[in-house]
Amino acid sequence: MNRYSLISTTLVLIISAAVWWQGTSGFKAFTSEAARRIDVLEYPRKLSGLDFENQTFENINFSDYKGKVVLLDFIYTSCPDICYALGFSFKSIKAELEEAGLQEQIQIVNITFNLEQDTPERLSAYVQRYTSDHDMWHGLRLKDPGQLKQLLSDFGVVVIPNEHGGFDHNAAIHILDKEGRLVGIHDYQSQQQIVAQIREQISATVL
Amino acid sequence: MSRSILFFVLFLYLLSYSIIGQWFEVSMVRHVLIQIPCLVLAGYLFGRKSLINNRFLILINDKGLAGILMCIFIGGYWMLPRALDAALAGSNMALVKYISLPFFVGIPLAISWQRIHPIARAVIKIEFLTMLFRLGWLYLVSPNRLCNFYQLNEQIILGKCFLIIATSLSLYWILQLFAEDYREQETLKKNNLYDQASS
Amino acid sequence: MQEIAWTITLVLMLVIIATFVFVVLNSGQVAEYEPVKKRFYSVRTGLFWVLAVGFVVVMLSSYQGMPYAAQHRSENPIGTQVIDVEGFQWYWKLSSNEVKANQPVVFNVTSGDANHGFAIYDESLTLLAQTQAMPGYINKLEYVFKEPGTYKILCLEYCGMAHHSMVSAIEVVAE
Amino acid sequence: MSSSISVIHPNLSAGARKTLLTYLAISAVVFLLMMVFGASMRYEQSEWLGMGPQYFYQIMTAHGIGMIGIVGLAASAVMWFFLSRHVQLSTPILVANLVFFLIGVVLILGAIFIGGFAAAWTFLYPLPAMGKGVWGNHAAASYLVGLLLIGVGFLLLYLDTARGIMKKYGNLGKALGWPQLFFNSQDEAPPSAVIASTMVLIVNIAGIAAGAVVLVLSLVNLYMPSYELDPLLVKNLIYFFGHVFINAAIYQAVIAVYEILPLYTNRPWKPTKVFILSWTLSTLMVMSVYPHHLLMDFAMPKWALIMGQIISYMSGFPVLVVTAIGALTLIYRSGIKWDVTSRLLILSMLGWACGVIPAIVDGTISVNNVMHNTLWVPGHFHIYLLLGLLPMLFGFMYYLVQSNGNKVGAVDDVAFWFYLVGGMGFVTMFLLSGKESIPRRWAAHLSEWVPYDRIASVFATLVVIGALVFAYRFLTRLSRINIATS
Repeated sequence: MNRYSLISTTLVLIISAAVWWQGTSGFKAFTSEAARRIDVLEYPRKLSGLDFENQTFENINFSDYKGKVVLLDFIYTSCPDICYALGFSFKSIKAELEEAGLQEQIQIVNITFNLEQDTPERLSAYVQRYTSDHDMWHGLRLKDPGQLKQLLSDFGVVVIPNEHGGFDHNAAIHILDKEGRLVGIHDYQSQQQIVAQIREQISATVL
Repeated sequence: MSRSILFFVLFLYLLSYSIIGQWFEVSMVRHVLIQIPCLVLAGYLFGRKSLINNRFLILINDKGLAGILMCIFIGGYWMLPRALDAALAGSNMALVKYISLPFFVGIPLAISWQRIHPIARAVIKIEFLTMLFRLGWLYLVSPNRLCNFYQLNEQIILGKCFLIIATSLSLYWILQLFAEDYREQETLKKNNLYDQASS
Repeated sequence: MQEIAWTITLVLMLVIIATFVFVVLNSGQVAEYEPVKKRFYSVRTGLFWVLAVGFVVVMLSSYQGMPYAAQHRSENPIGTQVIDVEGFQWYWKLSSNEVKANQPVVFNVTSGDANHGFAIYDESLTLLAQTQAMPGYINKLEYVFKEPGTYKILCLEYCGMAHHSMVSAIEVVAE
Repeated sequence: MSSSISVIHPNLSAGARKTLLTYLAISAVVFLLMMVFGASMRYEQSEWLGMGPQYFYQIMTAHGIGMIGIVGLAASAVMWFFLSRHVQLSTPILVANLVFFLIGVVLILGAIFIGGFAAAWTFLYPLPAMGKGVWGNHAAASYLVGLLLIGVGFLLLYLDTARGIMKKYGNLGKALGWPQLFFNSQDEAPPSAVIASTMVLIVNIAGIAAGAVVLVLSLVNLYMPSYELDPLLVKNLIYFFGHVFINAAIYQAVIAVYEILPLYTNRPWKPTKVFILSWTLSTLMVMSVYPHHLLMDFAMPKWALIMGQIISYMSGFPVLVVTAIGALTLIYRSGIKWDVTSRLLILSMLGWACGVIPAIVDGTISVNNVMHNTLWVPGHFHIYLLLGLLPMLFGFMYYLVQSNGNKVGAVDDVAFWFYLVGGMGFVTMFLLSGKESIPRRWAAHLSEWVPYDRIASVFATLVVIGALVFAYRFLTRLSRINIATS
């Protein structure tokens, strides 16, 4: 092997390593969903102050939840499958936290991205599937449809309509800390991790 | 002759790039199985036509090592679901895709493939096949969408396509091992570069 | 069944050993190769046909003894006793531990974790029937217990540290 | 007595010679170690040791994968030695295979004896991820990566044999002797070493590719459990790969018999049409017979299982009708020269032929229903391996040791009889235990079964003593091995 080829091979290896390191967040994230999760873990994300209304027609802003740890997911009420799984997962997390006496410290939130169909009434029925406690569990919709893009990009969520009239979207449980910053994103199956992070956030002191 | 190949290359490149680029990218299958291969093929044909005897490239690409590594690593990067998403999310990465696939995958492949050791060539072929099988299988069993911009059912179709392509390709290569006569090929290629490498 | 298998195996292996011993004992004297070759090759042709005929006979007669009937029918006949079996590291979960003798039992066998092997042993520790227990699949094993008594369930697929103590029992009562 | 048997290799380079002898020296040591592991499992079942299940299953895992790996290595050395007389093979690749092998072995041994990994060599999904605190995911990953590296090494070796063979014979079909078989070609058929090597490279490249797919996916599953694999598909791939690899080891080692026995009998053993046909059929059957390991997976398609039984039966034909009879024809009234080499090689033919019988019996679905995963199964494959494959490999080692005038002592003859008697007794006890329904892979046996284990342990000791002498002789005579160039 000649000197020039040695140099070029070394260069190729260095550049490739850099591309892969950068492109996989240090060999940790091979999908953009995983990248999103690692990113918020390392850099808690501030969210825009958008205006919502909930299932009981109250005006809601994320700042209303200040002091509580928020569990949040994105849904549409006619979702046939994944949103159910998310819902039941919330229910079971809620039960576990209630057993530990922590129900005062948390807020559960479903945000719809289907603004055309999901009225507060439908959101109310949706929440009713899992609980009758409409204070602790909110179904939210944006008041201004023009802000949807902002909302989704804040969270890094992508929604694409599918051929059955529904949507494909990131199925994950998001955790906001007591300051309203996005600090965690988890698979809905990993209840242990979720509960662990919630406990950690509850015990964290607010600066 | 040479002009028609260059036109074909340009055609492939424009096919992938222009307005129809959008049409490829809305479908995961078309994106992965048509657009990306087209971009690589454009680079490959251009490289075979115009760069294979380039003195400088031969000098810095002894035994095809640098080129084949670049082709593997950069090509491998574009197999990541995350890279596909990135290409769709912002225009910067889209541009990177249009440049890197022909120039950093197709061309290196063209100028290196005949220069690398025949055993390395066979290993790469087999690794490529098993990678297709693995990816196909993973896409079929993954409970989650791997790309945020594509639906789960498209991912499953792509997984099946991978398995079909891998199966057909292995059958084709196996048949080749029984049908062709490699003695004649060896003598024909006597003055080719890679023969020295195998001794 | 085990006795037959053992006897056939022993006899055939002894025939092979005897052939080898015979040839080895007759290896000292030197003879022309061609006639030897001719003789052995005609033996070979004979052996081929003997084996081929044996092959067809055994293949046809063994078709009846295959244990797959329950797996491939859509519904169990009336009167079939059904037991759901699930293997775990390292215990068996059976929906019932009691069955009646002389009536078919179908075991729906699966696993809750790793692969296991579901095997029925009688009181004298003879293996009567078995199937694999695999996560995500149900293997249907049909068996008719002839005699009342206590039968053992043993694990026959390696499944980790306590594989050998993964034992359970079934009580077979008279009709 | 005629003059000594000649060991000739016209073009063996010093580097290749050294590498091959290293292959065999490592093999001799590992054979012995793995036999001690095997014997210690029987001692444990005899209640003579008190190692407990954790060590037992670790040793069981090590014995299984260790033996499969090392016979693969030793057998490929046999193949390389004889094949390189006919085609040009690459010594650097021979070395690379050994390097990959050793790195893999370190990872596997670390996984087992440091990480506590004990999911059996078969690593059936999802057991590697379910160590239940006995082993962790990293130990399982180390095992899988180790196996993958060993696979890569062998892949390089077989690709090189493929390249060498195709360069000389044109393509794989021609190297298998198809022009002679199907087109009545009057050209001389390729030598048996080439035919056998071609068969082996075909099946092993396919096997290793399947193994590489399943190993990587098992690794993905270890760290990302939400990617659930289909356990039945994984099982199919693992048994395909395992079955092919261990069978291929026999088909490589048997080249030693084809090449060496004619020297002892002064009779030629040339590939005939029947010989070529049987190797072509074996190529197909070795790849399609593996479902006979899945006969108790009722969820498998029924046709696959019936095919498993039919091909199990057919696989016996080439061995019994062609190879065994071929060997006997060669010996009968030949005035064969008797020494440890020729005895071992003839024992190997006997072992291979005998192993067919219990294999076919167990491959019968109705028998499998009461025999599968009893000690009958190790019974049948120990006949193949302990009495068939290992004698081929030890025979090859003695062939080299006794090269061109070197002699061995009477102790080697005694060791042969220890090995023969011990081996036969040992495998018979396995079969008898299988008949008595004793399960395989149990760390502790019920008291009813212990007497069988004790008799087996005595026989196992004899085998180990015999093998100890074989290994000792080979290692101490390494430097005196004398390979002539003409």
